[in-house]
This record gives sequence, structure tokens and C-alpha cells, in this order.
Amino acid sequence: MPVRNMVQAINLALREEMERDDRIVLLGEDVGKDGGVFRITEGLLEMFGEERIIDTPLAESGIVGAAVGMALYGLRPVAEIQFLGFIYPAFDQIFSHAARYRSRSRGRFSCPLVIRAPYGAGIKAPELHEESCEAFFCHMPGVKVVVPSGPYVAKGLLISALRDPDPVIFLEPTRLYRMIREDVPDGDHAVPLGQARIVREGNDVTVIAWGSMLERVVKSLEPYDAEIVDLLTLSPFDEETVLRSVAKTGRVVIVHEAPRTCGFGAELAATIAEEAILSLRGPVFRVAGPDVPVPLAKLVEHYLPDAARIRAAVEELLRY
Amino acid sequence: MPVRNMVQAINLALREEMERDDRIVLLGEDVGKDGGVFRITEGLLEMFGEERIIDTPLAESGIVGAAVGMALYGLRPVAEIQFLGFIYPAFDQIFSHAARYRSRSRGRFSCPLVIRAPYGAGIKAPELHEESCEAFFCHMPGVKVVVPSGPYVAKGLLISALRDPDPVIFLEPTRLYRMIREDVPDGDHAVPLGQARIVREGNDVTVIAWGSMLERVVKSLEPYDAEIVDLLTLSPFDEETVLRSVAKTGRVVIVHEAPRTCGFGAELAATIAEEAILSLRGPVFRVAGPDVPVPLAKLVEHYLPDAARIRAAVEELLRY
Amino acid sequence: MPRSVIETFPVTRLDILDAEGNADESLLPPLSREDTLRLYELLVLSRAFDGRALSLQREGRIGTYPSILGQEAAQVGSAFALEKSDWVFPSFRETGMHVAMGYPLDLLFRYWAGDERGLVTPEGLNILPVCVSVGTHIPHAVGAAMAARYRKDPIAVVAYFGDGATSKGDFHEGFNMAGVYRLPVVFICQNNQWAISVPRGLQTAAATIAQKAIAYGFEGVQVDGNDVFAVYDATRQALERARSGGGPTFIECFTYRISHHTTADDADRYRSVDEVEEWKKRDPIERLRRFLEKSGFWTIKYQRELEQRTRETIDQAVREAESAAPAERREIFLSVFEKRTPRQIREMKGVDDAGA
Amino acid sequence: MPRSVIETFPVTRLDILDAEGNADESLLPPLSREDTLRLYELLVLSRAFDGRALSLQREGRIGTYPSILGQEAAQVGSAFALEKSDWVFPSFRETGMHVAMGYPLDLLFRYWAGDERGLVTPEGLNILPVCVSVGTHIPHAVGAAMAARYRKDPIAVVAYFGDGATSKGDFHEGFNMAGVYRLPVVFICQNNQWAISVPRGLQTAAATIAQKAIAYGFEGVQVDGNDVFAVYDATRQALERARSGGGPTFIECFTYRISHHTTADDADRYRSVDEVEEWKKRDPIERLRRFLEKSGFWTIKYQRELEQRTRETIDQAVREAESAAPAERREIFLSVFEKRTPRQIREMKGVDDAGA
Ligand SMILES: Cc1ncc(C[n+]2csc(CCOP(=O)(O)OP(=O)(O)O)c2C)c(N)n1
Ligand SMILES: Cc1ncc(C[n+]2csc(CCOP(=O)(O)OP(=O)(O)O)c2C)c(N)n1
Ligand SMILES: [Mg+2]
Ligand SMILES: [Mg+2]
Repeated sequence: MPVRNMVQAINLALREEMERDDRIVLLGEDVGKDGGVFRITEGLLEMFGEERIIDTPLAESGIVGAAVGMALYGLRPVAEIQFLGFIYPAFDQIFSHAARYRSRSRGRFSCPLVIRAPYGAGIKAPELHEESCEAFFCHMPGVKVVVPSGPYVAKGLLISALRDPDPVIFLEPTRLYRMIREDVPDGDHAVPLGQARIVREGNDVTVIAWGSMLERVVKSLEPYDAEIVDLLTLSPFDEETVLRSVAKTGRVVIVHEAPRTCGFGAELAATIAEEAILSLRGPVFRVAGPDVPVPLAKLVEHYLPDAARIRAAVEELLRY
Repeated sequence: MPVRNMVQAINLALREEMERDDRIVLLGEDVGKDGGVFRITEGLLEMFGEERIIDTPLAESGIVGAAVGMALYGLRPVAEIQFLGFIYPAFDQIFSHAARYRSRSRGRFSCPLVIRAPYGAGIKAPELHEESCEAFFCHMPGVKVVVPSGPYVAKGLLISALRDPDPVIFLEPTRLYRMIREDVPDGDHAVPLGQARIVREGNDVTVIAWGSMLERVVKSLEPYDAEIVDLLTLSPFDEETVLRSVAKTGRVVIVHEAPRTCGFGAELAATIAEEAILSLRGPVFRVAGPDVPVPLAKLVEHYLPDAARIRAAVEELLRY
Repeated sequence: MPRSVIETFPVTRLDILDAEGNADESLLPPLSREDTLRLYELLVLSRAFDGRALSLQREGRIGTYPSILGQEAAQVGSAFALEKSDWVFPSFRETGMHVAMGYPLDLLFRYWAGDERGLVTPEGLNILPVCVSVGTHIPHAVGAAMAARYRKDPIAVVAYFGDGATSKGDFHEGFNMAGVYRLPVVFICQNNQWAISVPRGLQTAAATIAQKAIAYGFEGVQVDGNDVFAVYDATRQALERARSGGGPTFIECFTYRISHHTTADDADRYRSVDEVEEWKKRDPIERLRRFLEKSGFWTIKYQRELEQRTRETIDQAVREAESAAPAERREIFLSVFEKRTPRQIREMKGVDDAGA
Repeated sequence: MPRSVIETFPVTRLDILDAEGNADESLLPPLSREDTLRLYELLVLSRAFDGRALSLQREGRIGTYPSILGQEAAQVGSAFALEKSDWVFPSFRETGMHVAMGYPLDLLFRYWAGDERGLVTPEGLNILPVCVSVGTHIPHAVGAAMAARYRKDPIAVVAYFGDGATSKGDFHEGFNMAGVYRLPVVFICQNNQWAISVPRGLQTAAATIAQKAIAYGFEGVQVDGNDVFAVYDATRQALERARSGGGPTFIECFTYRISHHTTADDADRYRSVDEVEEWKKRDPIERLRRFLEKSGFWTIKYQRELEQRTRETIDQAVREAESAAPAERREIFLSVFEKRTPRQIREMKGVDDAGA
């Protein structure tokens, strides 16, 4: 199987699905001739032409709004938001419209679209280029949220997202774009939405992470008998797998880079406190970004959860 | 003391503070001649003139963005968003700017502004007029979130918000605007931000609510020995009061009308699961709106948590 | 200081039928007698729907309702130029368009009574759900037009919105994209001079709404929005342009909201009765009636029959709306996603409701 | 079809100094010899800063950096017309403005090296932090202008942004409000023909950027952005208008981004070298140098001394930037709110860090 990084895996998924399904069109800033600022869409303009690979004006609300209109019409648009930190102007389009056309029209219209955005800190980019606000989208009924953690699942999840009948936010961890290389098969390999995967089995503690934090968690916890859950889909998330693991280990640490308060870790912890309280041996710990805006390059490593913090939480919990 | 409803209490707070502090100006759609669609700003144009009570074009991002600029310049703007469901276009201004100017400039500039918005379901209004997305703002470091539950606290909290040096989102429960009448004093009575209040002491279970749900919770739980916590400020919330009550009762039910997943109840439950797990006798229950968009009038009462659901959760928990 | 003039942009206005019912014959659009009577009947039906909705609201049988009184020509006249296959993105105040396109009236009543099922557009019509969030549907029309062109479908897309909507960012982002891609889309502004209590002059300092198109490199035109012929003709030409690859057009229908903003509003707080009375003299329906009378197409008998027919149509729609099976709780879960999530299934079953 | 023309809007352009350094004497702004030399020196300093930033980036001493090469006149010329008391809202590519306003160069280097403390504008200057999110600072300038007017402060507010920014909703909402309230604000677009890889012609179908002001009822003017006199004079007049209650002005500086979008970009992927070469011939600094030479203000000796002085200034700034005390972890907590929250205090102490 060819070894690929995440950029190549995502590019491949787009390419193959666009060949398969002519309803798929891409739009966004610099996705065409430039191939995207991370080169995710490299070569696609040459293959599919300007009708399907659409460079847009600089207008995030307009980009998502136009994608909504295309989806209503029957296409399967993929809107790229250049960095997740520039998605905020499109919030209204996502939440007031993409998420609601199906229920508003009681199923007469629907909105199958994918919004792709690079996310996460640690790439020494300017302000607002390193956000991880995934939790917002998880509080939007009508929207799915998917966060791959490596090339293999990135390709498979994107295929599923592109085939999904509803809006999907697809967040790509920039720090890992070229860091991880894996076997990624050509052709049809869908990884289903809504299913977490156990990355490593273990008995002492369940550690839940996704996207950008997963590789840190895995590396940091080499010495422990930890069960590591990669959520993959945050909304709707795989409660069953989470609860099964918690029932087994009785201990939970959740790791995410977004600020702690109201991050997606809160929902996980709440669900566990609601559904699995009797299996818990100790507190549910969250190792998260602090409640501050993501700092610029000089201080960003003080923001991101690191091995020391992840291990400290696990060690502390093991004392229960 | 004069008896007032919440509309009158909020109007009074604005009036008195504007008299005291000429930095305060109001802006928004229909806040001037019309006195606001809920009459919150009634009479203020006559008192303070067009310079301080500013009718704006229909542009929520522009309204908040202009308020940001005024605040940077040294004023204390109060921006009204006509209904919370129309705040989404202003997300970017709130999160990318209001929340960050202080940290971005390392304190050189700051953004003391208040964004007022009516929120909540059950008023038989059109789509998007009944949202309760308070949790979003609680995941924005740099923004405070305040939700009064009656006239007295509404006045006192708004006074504090108007005097706060940082951006405050102030959410007013429309369903209660004219439902509750209370003694509300004239003059300076600030209710501090960041402090919850115990509305009723009790021993068997802690029930946490805020804003629109509080009166339902209080009424529903007459027959129980429940300690009812009114959060008042959601961000930063009063962990101490919450944890103290949980330590006492060992049981928690959280009630909110926003959809369950990633609602603010998740943060409360997570904090409790992190800090107070050893005092818990049973699961942390959330009674919340389901994970669907707020339905229109015919079905909205099936959406909102009601006495039956609130009691069922308490009864179930009392079995632990 | 002398500067060179590098571009000049004129803004034009179209008037055909004046308030007395006199038409500029040279400008009359190609409408047969039947067409013209049909236009008149649709105007009358729109107004009748509106009147009934207002009284149903007073009786508590429907919820908050936005009247179209005075704007019938701007809505019916433009919709009359459309094909059924065209895609239409309305705001919340285009009942006249719904009526003219043949949207089932019972569904409209149901929607305003707070039942989402009123927005299930019948197959064969491409009218999108009412957009409550002002102006935010404009980019959807743009996207649909991109899709239509990609599909090589010979249709046009139309978006309706008010003068207030022109201040929104989405208006701008949508218009700009429509210009860049020269899309088959027609934007129709119902400039009814008010956005709730905010008068047109406070909404924007532009002398006309139409001139906003200049910013996007396509044509904007103002028409007398109470002149059904002018509205129809401007729309017809804009649709022709759209279908033939000529790109977008912006039409400002200069009209007036005779009623309150909605049934929840009291317009007397912020505007003068005189202004309203002045505009009542320019009534769009009476004006066409006079034209018909002058043309010998109108008699009092015809009018009586028409009113009778109209009343029956409305009565029937109200009956159907009110006898529809009530919505059930489960419906709120059925159409969020194509398939319900595990959590929604639990919530629907009421398992979560009991907090367990 | 005959329609009446109800409005006509001309768009004008101002050119004073041509590429050969010949000025239209009748248009020359009232600048003394000292002023003119000062302008030249600021242009040279801006370019030197830019060049040094690019090499520091290559050496890994600062992070991603957006070059202003070719846009110096559009930035320095406009800033030169400002008073220190005016409020300035820059985008991320107005280093020439910073230089001209006397913003400490060491702070600029620190900011681009990823240190927020580089944005602590010295007291006495009202330059707001760099705005990374394109165009979103435009409403802030509008709000500041509202505040200034409310305070009766005799200042003007200026916002800088690129051609790409004109497509954003916030551009529209801000411009519209500026028009409605006739605010003392000057909007300066650096139309450098590109928004990363998106050429101006794909950004909008409008023939000029300047004409976008028509949509808001105030004046827009295009100037040769590589002509420092035209930029200066248009800004000066706009500021005069702003200060005297005449309302906002929109200035389109027609210029060119000679360099890549940022150091993270490779412009060769999407534009032709020929285009860049063509624009290099219209260099804004060389053009002023020729003018100075023709006027007898410029000698080779002067140039050498200037370059020497400039280099020393830059060296000094880099030294200061790089010898500043490193930022500490606690700083990220100190300026989120005026007072830290209890949770932030725990997080700062690292209690939370250990997960307990
Ligand atoms: C984004 C948004 N903001 C505010 C509102 C509340 N609101 C409803 S209609 C309206 C005025 C709309 O004016 P206009 O666009 O002229 O349409 P009209 O009501 O005159 O038909 C406002 C402010 C809304 N529905 N959506
Ligand atoms: C809202 C937003 N979207 C996208 C980006 C990424 N981005 C940075 S600069 C840029 C192009 C800006 O073009 P223009 O406004 O012409 O300014 P220029 O870079 O040419 O100075 C883009 C797309 C951003 N910073 N902000
Ligand atoms: Mg209107
Ligand atoms: Mg540019």
C-alpha cells in the first residue's frame, strides 16, 4: 500500500470521489490555481476544471452560503475555509441554514455539504491561524463534526463525509499534515462516521482524544497501560465505545487543545458522569488548553497540552 | 420598593447608568424611536438623544463591530441584538475581536462593551426568535456571560455588566420579560458578576439552572427538599457555590433549555465530575432541550424542559 | 482639483402605469388580455390572503404575521414573469409571490400558525422555505445559480428581500459572487421604505437602492413597485438576460409597507399617518383596475364574481389548514439528519426526558 | 427600452507623479522641500525594514511575514497626511504606515517574531493592533469614528485594507454605517491586484474598487498608488473633509504586490513573471527619487548617507527586538480579562496543568 501523508490522503479522497460523483464541486479561497495554501487541492483544477474547482472572492459567509445553495440544488459542495479561525463569519450560514434546511422544510430540502478547515496550534502561524473551536459545531443540531488524526482515517472519513446526506464539518490538524505518514490505500475505503476507534487497548485508564492531540497522547503514554480512544467523529460521537472503555478501566482522562471551559471534553465528561458514574474510580480529568486565546509562536507551546501534563493527569488518576 | 417586571428593571438600569456615566451609548436595530421591539429602550431616546441612542442599519456584525470600535475608543457601548438567533453573524466580531483586543494588545487596548439579547423559547415567535445558544459564548475566553432570571437580578447584574472593564454578553429571557414582577429598588444596587445565588436551600439534591428555566425549576420542585442554584453568571461561573452545594447534597440535576449536547450543562457536569466526584451519590443528570433546532409554536412545548421532566430526573436521582 | 473621470454609471428607473391607471403604451409589456386579468386576479387573491391572515392572527388562530399590504404588485408582478422551473428564494414577506406561483394557500396558513409542515413545497415548484434571518438567503440563491449553470439547466434563480436586507454582509458577499461569476440570478428588492422602525434614509445613504449593483459590476434598475407592468417587465427582461448568459440583475421595487411591520408591531410609534395616506393613493391594485376599466376589461359584475371566487378559495384554504392532523412530538426528531443519531433516538423515546 | 436616468455617478482618478518622475505641477500638493525629503526617507526606511524582515524570516529569526514591496508609496504617502492624534486601524500589510507614523521598529520585529508585546502601541499613538482576519476591522474604525464624533474630538479615523477585503461582509456593513452617519473616517484600500492567488478580476466584477463607495452614498476615488504625491494629496483632502463634517471618503490606491503574498507563499504558482516585471517599472520610490533629482534635491552622496543611516536604524531595531526579555508563560493569562478568573488563576499556577 502506498505510504502517504495527510495532505496526500485528503487530496486523494477528493480526487477519487470527484471522479466517482460529478455532484461534488470544491470552492474556497485559493483552492484553484494555487492548489490551496496547504496544497490540499493541488492538481485538482487541472483534472476537473474551473467549473468544479472554484476560486472564490474573500468571503467566508458567502462561500458557505453559496455551498448551501449548491447543496439545496442537488450538488455536493465542499467548501474550504482557509483556516478554522476564519470560519466565524460563516457561523450564521452553518447554524441558521446548513444545519436547518432539512428540518425547516421537514425533509423537502436538504444540505449535503462538507466544510473542510485546517485547525490547531503549533505551526508558528499568525494570530487566528491556530484555532480549535470544534466544540461550537457539536452544539449545532443538524451538523456533523469529524476530526481525523492521521492519513488513513483522513481519507476514509472524508469519503464518508462526501457521501453523507447531511452537512459535515471536517477539521484537519495542520500540525500533522506532513508529520505522519501511513499506508493509505487507493480506492474505496470508507471509514464510517460516528464510530470511534480504540488506538491502543489498555486496562488502567481510558484516555480520549482526537485530531491533533492523538499522536501526542499515544507517544506520551507509551509507558502506561492506557486504553486510547480516538473519537474521529465528535458529533454524533460514539458513546458506546467510550462508555464500554470507561466501564472497563474506571478511569478517564480527556485531552484536547481547545480551551478547557465548554470544550468538547465537557460533553464527554458530562456523558460519562451521566451514564457511567458507577464505574468511575476517580474524577474525570480534562487536560486542555487554558482559558485564553491561542498565543502567538513564542508562547504557544505553553498553551498546548504536552506530555508532562498528559502524564501528570494519568498518574494522578492512577492513585485512585 | 417599587414592583417592576424585567422590562422595566432593565430599562431602569440603562437609564440610571446612562445618567451616571456619559460613556454609555446604546446602539441596535429599532432601539430609538420604536424603543426596541420589546420596549426595553422605551423613553431613552427622548432622555439621551440620538447621539447616545443609536438606531442602526440592519447589520449585526456591523453593530457589534462598531461597538468594538467605540469601546476601543473609550466609550461603553451597549449593543442590542434584536433576538439571540440573529447574533450568529456577529460571532466573528465577538470572538475574534471583542474577546481578544485586550490580550492581542497585551492590555494596551480593551473592549468594555455589553451585548444585550433577548433569548429563549416559548413566546410563539417565528423561527430563530427562540434560541438559547449561551454555551457558545462560554467557550470564548475573554467574554463574560450573564443570564438574569428575574427583575431584581436583571437590574443589578446589568449595572455590574455596564461597569465591567471587559465584554459581557447579557441574555434576557423573553418568556419572563413580563411574567415575573418583583421589588426592584431605584438607584445603585449592583449584583456582582461571577456569583451564583442559592434560590432555595435544600438537602436532597442540587438543581442548577439559570435564566428562563429558573422559574420552572422553582415551581416544579415545590414538593422536594431541593437546593436550587441560580447561576446568574455562566462565564466565569461560580464553581465554589456549585461545588459547595454538591458536597452537601451529593446529587445534581442541571436544567437548561438549549440542546443537551455541548450545552452549558456539560461544563457544569464536567466540572463536578472533575472536582466533586467523591461527593456524588448518583449520576449527574441533565434535563435539557433535545438535539434538534427549536421547533415553531405548535411543537415548542415538546422541546422545552417541563415540570414532568424536571421532576422525573429528581425522582430518579433520589433513588440513588 | 482636476481628476480624470474613468467611469460613469447611470441609474435608471422604469415607470409604465401611473396611479390613475394610464399606461405608457410604448412601454407596455407583451401581455394578453387573459394574462392581464390573471395578474389582476392574483393581486386580488394576494390581498385577500393577507387580510384573512391578519384577522386569523387577531383571533389567535395563527401567530405573528407580516402583512404585504401595498406590496402586491411588486411581488405578483415579478413572480408572474417566472417559470415554474425557476428557483425562488423568498424572505418572509413575499406572500404575493407564493400566491402567484401557485403555492398551496393552506400550507401558507399552516406555516404562519407555527407548523413547519407548511414549508413542504410541492414537487414541481422550487420555492425555498421562508427565510426569517434577514438577507441571509441571498448567498443561497447565488449557490443555486452556480449549480444550475454547472448542470446546464436553462433556469434562473430569484431572490427576494427588503431594503433592510441590503445592509447585511450576506447581501454584499452574495452580490459580489454573482457578479464575479456572471450568474443567472435576479435579485429583487422590495424597497418598502421601512425596516421595522428604521426608515430607508437611515438604512443607507445611497440615493437609490438600485445603485448598489454598481459595486458589483452588474446592472441595477429601480422600478415603480406599485406598477405591476413595470415590475413584470423589468423582471422579464432580467430573466431573459439571466437565461441568455448575460449575468445578474438587481431590481429595486420602489414600494411601501402600508401595514405595521408584523402583527407584533405598532407602526404609529415611529411614522406619520400622513405618509401612509399619501402612499395609499398609489395603490397598486386600484391602479391596475382602472387600467382594466379603461381598456374595457373590467366590470362591476366581474369584480363581484372575482371577490366571491377569491373568498371561497381562501375559506377553503383555511379549512384545509385547520383540519390538518396536528403535528406530533416525534416530528421534531425526524428531519434533523436523514438518520437520527443514537442520542436523538433516546431523546425521542423520552428516555432522556426522564433524565435517565 | 427607454428608462429615465435618475442618478449618474462618475468615478475619478488622481495621478500627479509619473513613472519617470515628472509631476503635474498644477496638482502638486503643498509639501516643503523638507517634507518631500522626509517622505523619501520614510519610503526608503520602509523598504529597508521590509528587506530585513524577509531575510530575518529566511534565517528563522521571525515567523511568516507579508512583504510590502511595491506598496510603500500607498502606505507612507497616506500615513504622512495623518496627525498623531488620528486613529489608525491597519490590516497586516501596512508596515509603511507604521514606519511613517513612527511606530517603534523593534516592536514590529518582535510582533512578526510571534510576540504579542510587539503590539503594545506607545502612548501618544493611536495605531490599533494588526488585524489578521481580513477586513473585519473596518467596523471598528466606524465605531471609533462614532465615538470620536460623540466626544467632539477633532480627529479622523483611518482604516487600511486590501482589495480582497472589499469582498467581506464587514467591509459592507462598516461602509454602510459610515455613510449613514456621515462619519469622520477615511477608508484606504491597498489594491495590490492580488489576494494571495486570487487576481483582482476574480475578486469583484466592478471595473474599479473605488466605485464601491457609490453603494454607500459617499465619494470613492482611485489614485495611482505608486505615486506618493497623489496618495498623499487624496488622503489629505479626505482627512480635511472628515474633520470638517463632510463625511467619509474611500480611496483606492492602485498599486501592486511585487513580492509573494507572505514568506509562506510561492507566487510563481499563479502569476506571470512578466506582470511583475511590468510593475517593477512603476516603482514608487525610484519615481520620487527621479523627481527629487530633477528638482535638485537628490545627490548620490545624500543617497549613500541615507542608506547608511537607514541601515543603522534597522540594525538597532533588530538588536533591541532580539535582546528583549523573553515572554513568560504567565503572560498568556494576564490580559484576557482585566482580572483573572478563578479558573485562570488555577491554570496559571499550573494546578490544572497537572490535571488535578
Ligand atoms: C438578521 C436579522 N436581524 C434582525 C431581524 C429582525 N427583523 C425582522 S424583519 C426586520 C426588518 C427587515 O426589513 P426589510 O429587509 O426592509 O424587510 P421588510 O420587513 O421591510 O419586508 C428585522 C430587523 C431578523 N429577522 N434577522
Ligand atoms: C477572514 C480571513 N480569511 C482568510 C484569510 C487568509 N488570508 C490572509 S491574507 C489573504 C488575502 C488578502 O488579500 P487582500 O485583502 O487583497 O490583502 P493583501 O494580502 O493583498 O494585502 C487571505 C485570504 C484571512 N487572514 N482572513
Ligand atoms: Mg423594508
Ligand atoms: Mg491584495
